[in-house]
Amino acid sequence: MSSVPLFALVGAGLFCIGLYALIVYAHLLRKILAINVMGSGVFLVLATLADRTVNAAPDPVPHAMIITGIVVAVATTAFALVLMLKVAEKTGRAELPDERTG
Amino acid sequence: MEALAATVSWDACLIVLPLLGAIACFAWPNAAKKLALGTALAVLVSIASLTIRVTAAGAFRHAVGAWGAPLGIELLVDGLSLVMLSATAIVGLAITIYSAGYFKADVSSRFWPLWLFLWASLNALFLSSDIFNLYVALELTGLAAVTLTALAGSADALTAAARYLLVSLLGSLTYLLGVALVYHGFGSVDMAVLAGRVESTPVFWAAFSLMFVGLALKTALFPFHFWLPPAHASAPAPVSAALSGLVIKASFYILMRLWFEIVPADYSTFTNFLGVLGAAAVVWGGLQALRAKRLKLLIAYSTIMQVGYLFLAFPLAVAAAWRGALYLILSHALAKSAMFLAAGNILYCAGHDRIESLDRIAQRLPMSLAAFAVAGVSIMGLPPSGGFIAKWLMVEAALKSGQWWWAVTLVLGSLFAAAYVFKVVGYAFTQAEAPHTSIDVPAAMEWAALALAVAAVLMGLIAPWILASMEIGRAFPGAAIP
Amino acid sequence: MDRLTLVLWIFDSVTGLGLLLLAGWALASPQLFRGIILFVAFSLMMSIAWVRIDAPDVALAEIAIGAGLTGALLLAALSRLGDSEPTQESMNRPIERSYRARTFRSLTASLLAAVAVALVFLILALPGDSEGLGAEVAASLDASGVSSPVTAVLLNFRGYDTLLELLVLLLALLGVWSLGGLPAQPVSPAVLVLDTLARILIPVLLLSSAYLLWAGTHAPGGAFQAGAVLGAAGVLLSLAGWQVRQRYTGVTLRLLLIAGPSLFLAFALYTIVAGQSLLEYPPQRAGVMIVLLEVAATLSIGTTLAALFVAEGPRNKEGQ
Amino acid sequence: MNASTALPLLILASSLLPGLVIFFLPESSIRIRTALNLFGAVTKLVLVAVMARGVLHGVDYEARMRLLPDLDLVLRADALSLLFVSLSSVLWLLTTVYAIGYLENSPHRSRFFGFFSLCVTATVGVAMAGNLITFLLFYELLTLTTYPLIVHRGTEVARLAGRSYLRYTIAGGALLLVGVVWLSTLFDTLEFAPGGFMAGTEAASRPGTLIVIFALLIAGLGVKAALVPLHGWLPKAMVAPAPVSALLHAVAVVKAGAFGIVRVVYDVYGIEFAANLGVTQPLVMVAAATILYASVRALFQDDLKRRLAYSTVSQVSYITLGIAMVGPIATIGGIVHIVHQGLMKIALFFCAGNLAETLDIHKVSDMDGVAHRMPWTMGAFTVGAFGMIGVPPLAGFISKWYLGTGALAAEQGWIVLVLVASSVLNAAYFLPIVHAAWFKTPKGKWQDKRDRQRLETRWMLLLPPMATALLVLAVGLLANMPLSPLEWARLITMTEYGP
Repeated sequence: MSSVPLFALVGAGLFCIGLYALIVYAHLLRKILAINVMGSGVFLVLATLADRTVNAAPDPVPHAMIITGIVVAVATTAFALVLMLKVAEKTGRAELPDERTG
Repeated sequence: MEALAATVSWDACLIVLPLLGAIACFAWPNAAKKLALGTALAVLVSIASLTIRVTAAGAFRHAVGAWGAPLGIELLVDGLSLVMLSATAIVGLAITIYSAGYFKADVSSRFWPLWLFLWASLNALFLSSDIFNLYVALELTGLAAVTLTALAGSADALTAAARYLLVSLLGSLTYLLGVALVYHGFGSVDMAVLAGRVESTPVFWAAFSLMFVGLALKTALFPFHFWLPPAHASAPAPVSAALSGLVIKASFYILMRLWFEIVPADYSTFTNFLGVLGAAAVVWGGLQALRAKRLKLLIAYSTIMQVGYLFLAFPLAVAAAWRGALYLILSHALAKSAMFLAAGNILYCAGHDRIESLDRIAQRLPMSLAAFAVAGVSIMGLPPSGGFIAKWLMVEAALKSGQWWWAVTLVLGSLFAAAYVFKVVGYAFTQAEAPHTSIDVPAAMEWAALALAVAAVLMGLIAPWILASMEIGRAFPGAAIP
Repeated sequence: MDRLTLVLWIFDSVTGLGLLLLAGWALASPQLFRGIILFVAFSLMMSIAWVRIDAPDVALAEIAIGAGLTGALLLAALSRLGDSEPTQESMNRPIERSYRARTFRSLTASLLAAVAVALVFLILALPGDSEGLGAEVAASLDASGVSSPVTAVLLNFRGYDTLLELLVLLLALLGVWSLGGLPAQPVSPAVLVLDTLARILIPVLLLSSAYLLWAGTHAPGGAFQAGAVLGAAGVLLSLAGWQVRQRYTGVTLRLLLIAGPSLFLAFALYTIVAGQSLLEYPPQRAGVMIVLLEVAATLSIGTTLAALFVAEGPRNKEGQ
Repeated sequence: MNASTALPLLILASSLLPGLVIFFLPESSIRIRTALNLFGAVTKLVLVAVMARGVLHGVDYEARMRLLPDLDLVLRADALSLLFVSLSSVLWLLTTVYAIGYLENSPHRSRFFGFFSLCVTATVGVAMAGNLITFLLFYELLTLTTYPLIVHRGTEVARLAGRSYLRYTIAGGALLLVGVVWLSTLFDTLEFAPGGFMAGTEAASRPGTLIVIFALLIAGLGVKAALVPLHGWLPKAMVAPAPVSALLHAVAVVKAGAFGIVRVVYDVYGIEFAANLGVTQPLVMVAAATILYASVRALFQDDLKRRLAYSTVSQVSYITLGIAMVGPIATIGGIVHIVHQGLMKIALFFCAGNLAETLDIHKVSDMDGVAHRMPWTMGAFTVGAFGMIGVPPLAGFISKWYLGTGALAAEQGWIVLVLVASSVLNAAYFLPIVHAAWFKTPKGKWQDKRDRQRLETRWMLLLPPMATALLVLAVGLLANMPLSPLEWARLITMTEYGP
């Protein structure tokens, strides 16, 4: 399949877009979204390249790894969101101080 | 019984037992303290048995699920992992004993399962030989560390925890991207298999750079250190001890493993760059520690400085330097934990840790101040402490390889360390006005801090044994000392 | 290039471009609410991509977890954030426009663009003939006890990863609870509609969960997807204003949460004491054991995900 | 473990263990603490006597422990270490007695005596160190254990003095460390040996490197030995309680520095090798400059302890001067001065402490007529001061005689001028004190203090200065008797220069 590496390239793009947002935006919710986008990018790179050999079943190992990664991502996202709410509750804003250092 | 002891895989016990302990603590919060202490002892027995086995029979690999690499995951038990596991066990035991007195009832029931999770994940990490499994272990470690940091509950702690979480996730994702490229470049995630396949191609170096950046973030190498001081300074004291003493070492350990096992050759531009970052960390951490107004912040900056030392081993590139770095990891684990525990006692007693008001507290807690000072001996690298052995080995490596400027950095670091340690210790002797109202500190908490500190100093006296142990199964790379 | 290939290539390109655009749009959206909706759309499109790269298991996981649960979590968090942050403007504060801030942003952007270009070149440079572990998995599949390769990897070949991953999930919940949990979600006004919907959907979800679990041994599906669907059922119930009876929120809840990890660990402990390799299945009983583990894992995953959504602290006092 | 291994360890333990126990004693258990202190000090003295006897009979005392794969920690008793060990154990006993009397009723005595014992342990360790790394270990331990003694009073001045002390000594320690590590990369051994371990080795052909290392080592040691310009901490450290000052000046810190210089010049480089490298002459110059500069500074100090401090700076450099002049006679003078300066200076500090403790006198200008109130103390002071000036037959005379004749023998006549000038200056800053104390009419507030006791002050304060003053007299009078410090110094010099 000639199109296969394409999604790997998209994955790399997603990683960089997510990283940019993580660095530039101050709001924690946006940062959490950014981390998720980055994660998707990494998973795409991991999976896409598993499928390069023509006429053979795709390599299941990366798929299993991605499922692992997706579960880890949802777990950390859930925790991060609650942490964000607690930060907002204590400080009045869902942001981190001195953003520029990050 | 003996037959059982011979067949039991103690390495797996180091992972499974604390996990079971964590779950049991979660299921029966009322018994959590006893369960945790029991788990700590069980882990200690396991590490002792494992040490005996490895010392007698050498390093070995453990194929999880009996599949073996590259299909399955393998655990690797050699001197390097053994040394890390032992340090974790010793510091872990002290933290467990300390925490039994430190936390109030309501926080206590939340603390124990999280702490045992952290301990288990560190053990899992030090045992793994599979770079994807290491990713999962890293996530587990990071998440446990963040939840523990947030346990303090203050605005500072929550903000620091949020920042720490984001950095930690960013670090693991970057690392994972590197893993993805390695897998696709070389078709395996097992280090031993990769060692045979990896070539010095652009793909490999890109993958390694990604993994490196991810791990350096988690290790808080300058300039990725920004998240560390607030997190380590605002976490509960026993947590700070674990974070500074153990958690940041975990990512550095992976870095060391990768460097030893699969990185094909040394590139001096790259390693010199790492050395420069390390030197910058030494200077920056030292200056900030001197400026710090709060004790725990000072200790946190000291950690940044000590991390800087570790990265000097890359440009030194001789086996002695790596031995020194590993020795530093060990002695720093003990000494820094002792410092944080001592600071925790002060905080517990006085309700604050402002350095300029320490004189009022010092009189009430001479043992904790002594623990801080004794740990300081190792942090400063004065003989006969473990820190001294580390510094000796690294300075020797620097002079022997003709790179005297790294020796200057190391010595400069010691001077910084002396300055900030004595900035604190000086207050132990000044005459204080009438002391504040204060809370009595349980004796176990004071003893835990002092015991770790004394261990850090005495560690220097068993150096031949430790040095021989750390290279079981794998000699460190780089030229031997001529 | 035949026509089908061309069509697929165009389809893939559109999907890929769509992913990039949706991601950028979601992150840059001035309103967080819209950002989250766009993110959910992004996740759905991701699952299309997963199908296109022959990863149906991942596609299922992505729909259930990435789009469904993550979306629900994000929206719930946003609605709770509204309580503590009165002004919409402060929350969606436009990004700073000072000279320094702009310089910083453009520097970051150009640096990351360079990284992206480098990554693209590297990916293109990857060897095309790297085989991965497909062949090894296929060779050992018969001995694994299941016929779905992904499940074989997850539960058997790399079962240890999965154990740790279950623990990550549990740890996240512990973390949420250790933060003190959150106050109960305000019941939404549309509760009646939701309630009716829930009454219809819950049985469907439970059924799909069971199906996914059963299918996992030989086809796409498995404990994670099944657990995610189960969790979704819990989320739906919670949204509809259903409350779990107090007597089930103590020990019972805890036991459900730890069922999967505990069974896994008990198995691990057994192999340790028996002097075997860690998590080594007896070949003839591997299939049964994997199903058992999956059932327990599904229950725990579902409960944990639902509990993460509810995010109320544990009710220790009543529980004991 | 046999006796020859155990003895050095026991000597260390005799002060280490009591020290560690004392830390944990409650403030109020005075008797146990006193008993432990005296028991430790007496035990050490006895053990040292046993060891001295053994060394005379040719027993080789050595305890070894592996520190690094290629480095040992070594404790060994040779003639030079025995000289220093004996000095420290004798003076430790006396100082302990003095300190018990001096600190009666003051706070934090457990802490004080704990560190006091550790400090002596470190000194004894320095003395018995058999190689450079062992020396370094105890040298740094000495830094750490004296710091709490200097800041003991807990005042702001004390804190600042402590800080200054640390700045100098920690930096010095760092230089020393670099020097030692560097040497270890060049040579197979770091063990002290008569004649040094350098001559004839491969690395000996790198004079540039060796000179740099020598500078590093001397700079590191010179801090404690208070070589100008590294002496700044010493006058400030005067805020410490009198027994600490006494110990610091006579035995522990400055002497450890001077002793280290002896070790480096003789047992690391070897005197001939060092002379050929051309490093001894600069050392002589520095020592001479220190002697003159510090003597001049001493002239202008009105604070008695500060005057004594500058005097120490000057007198300790006699040791360096003697050993750096290449020649056996001067060397004898330098080495014997390790003992002589210790005895004289400790007597003077005990006396100064007595004046401060009994009559609250701190300034030279308040001392008029004080000898009438405290004749015994001032008697001891006078002996010490005359000794310093070099009046025969006191200890200082012996040292100066050997130094002077040694200088002539080494064909460095100008040093005699330095010695003469120094003696004149010594006289100039000591004689007025002695004169004022004995012959001037009493004045000052101290006269109001009632003389309540039969003795002029507590016996525990009086005995140590008397004893040391007697020793000052004895080592001078009996200099040619067997076992006198001078004879030991001769013995040591013989081994270094060969028969």
